[in-house]
Amino acid sequence: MAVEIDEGMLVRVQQENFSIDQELERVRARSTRIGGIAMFLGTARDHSKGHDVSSMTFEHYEGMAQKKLKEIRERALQDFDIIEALVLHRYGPIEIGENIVLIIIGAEHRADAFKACQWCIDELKKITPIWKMEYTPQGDVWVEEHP
Amino acid sequence: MAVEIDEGMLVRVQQENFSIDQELERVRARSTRIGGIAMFLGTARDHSKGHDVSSMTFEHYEGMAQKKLKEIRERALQDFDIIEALVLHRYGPIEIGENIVLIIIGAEHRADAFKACQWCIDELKKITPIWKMEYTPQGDVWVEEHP
Amino acid sequence: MKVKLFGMLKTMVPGGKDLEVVLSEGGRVRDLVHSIQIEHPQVGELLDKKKVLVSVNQEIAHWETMLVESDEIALLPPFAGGAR
Amino acid sequence: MKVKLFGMLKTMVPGGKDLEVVLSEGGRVRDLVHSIQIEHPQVGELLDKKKVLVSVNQEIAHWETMLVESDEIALLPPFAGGAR
Repeated sequence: MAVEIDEGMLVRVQQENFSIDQELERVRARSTRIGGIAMFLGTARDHSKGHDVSSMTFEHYEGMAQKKLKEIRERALQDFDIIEALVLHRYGPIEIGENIVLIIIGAEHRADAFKACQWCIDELKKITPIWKMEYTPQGDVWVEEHP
Repeated sequence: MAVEIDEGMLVRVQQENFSIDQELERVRARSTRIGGIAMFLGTARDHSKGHDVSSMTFEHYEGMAQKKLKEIRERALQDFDIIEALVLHRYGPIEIGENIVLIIIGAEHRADAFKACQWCIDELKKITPIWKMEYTPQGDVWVEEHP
Repeated sequence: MKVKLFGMLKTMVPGGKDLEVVLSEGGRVRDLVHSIQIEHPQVGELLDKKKVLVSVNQEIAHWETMLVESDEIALLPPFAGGAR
Repeated sequence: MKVKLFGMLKTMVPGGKDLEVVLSEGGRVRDLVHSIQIEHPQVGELLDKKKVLVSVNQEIAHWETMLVESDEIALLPPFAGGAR
């Protein structure tokens, strides 16, 4: 009863926006054992470290970014008691309020789903070669998250 | 610049299924300061405590259930550094794989969103008068989560 | 007064309907529980073990809470909302 | 060999394009960094402070890693993906 899952769809770096309902379907499709789904959605804020932000652009290292997101999914599946994981990051210009990043974790129980979800987004920020430029009234700034 | 928000839509007990994208819009609409959105979606598992489950039905105490969910939202907004919270639970017959409960928390930063989201679903299970009947090969069982 | 039943409690009383309990003036939750214990010992046992809570006007009540005729009373078995 | 630049690094070199660095046979990341430091002192300083990492074939590399002409090299400023 193996369900056909396109693993490539579960780890993506893409320019287009995404629908959370649609991405959720990919995770639910994996198993009827899933009872708890934890999600994290990062969106573009109009404010950052005390200054206004009018919009932003994400740049990624094509190839390496996908590789790191794939690593994150695989380690999450290995290290946590979860059933499926989806990791998705956008690049290119993004307006205020728009989606940037999405993590979806399906597990039998919710505690595992939450733990894995938090780990994934923390790890993503640490190891994924993606950079953000913010457009502010003071000019355009490449953001250093860990200066 | 106050955005018109129908608070009644942010706390609901309803029979119909829901779209996560649509519910998300209610939370995002609150503020462009939101940068991290944590969500929990509970779905109907086909397995429970070692036995198969073919479907389930939720019963709620009309009035009191809504009151408790409202309390949860208000305490979350008060006790955590978050911007908006949505709490939604279905009642009536629910098939395997379908949505049961949804929590969405919008915050400036993700750590606060995760903390509040976990607290809400834990608290919901403790104080909300909702009951589950599972249909199993061994017969119909009212589930006691805290026996 | 009427006592609402939920979940498994409905399967424990004939007809599976809400209970109708006569309460004397100045009665407390304790007295209501006592009346129920006499007529429905199975429900009474769960109340005794505190597996079933009593709500008055949609708030969980202590056994010393005073009741009036217009109060909305319900017996609440262990909750099972959400997802595991 | 070509050295890919990302984010703020592009604003630090004339033209904002990838770098072209000549590396002698048997060269290591350390030698590559040294060449860059001479021609692009601003980038060199960030490398020195370990604010910018070097990747070889899409993995973070140590300064002792040996390089061959076909390696894919990139300089990576601090990452800022996700959301705060």
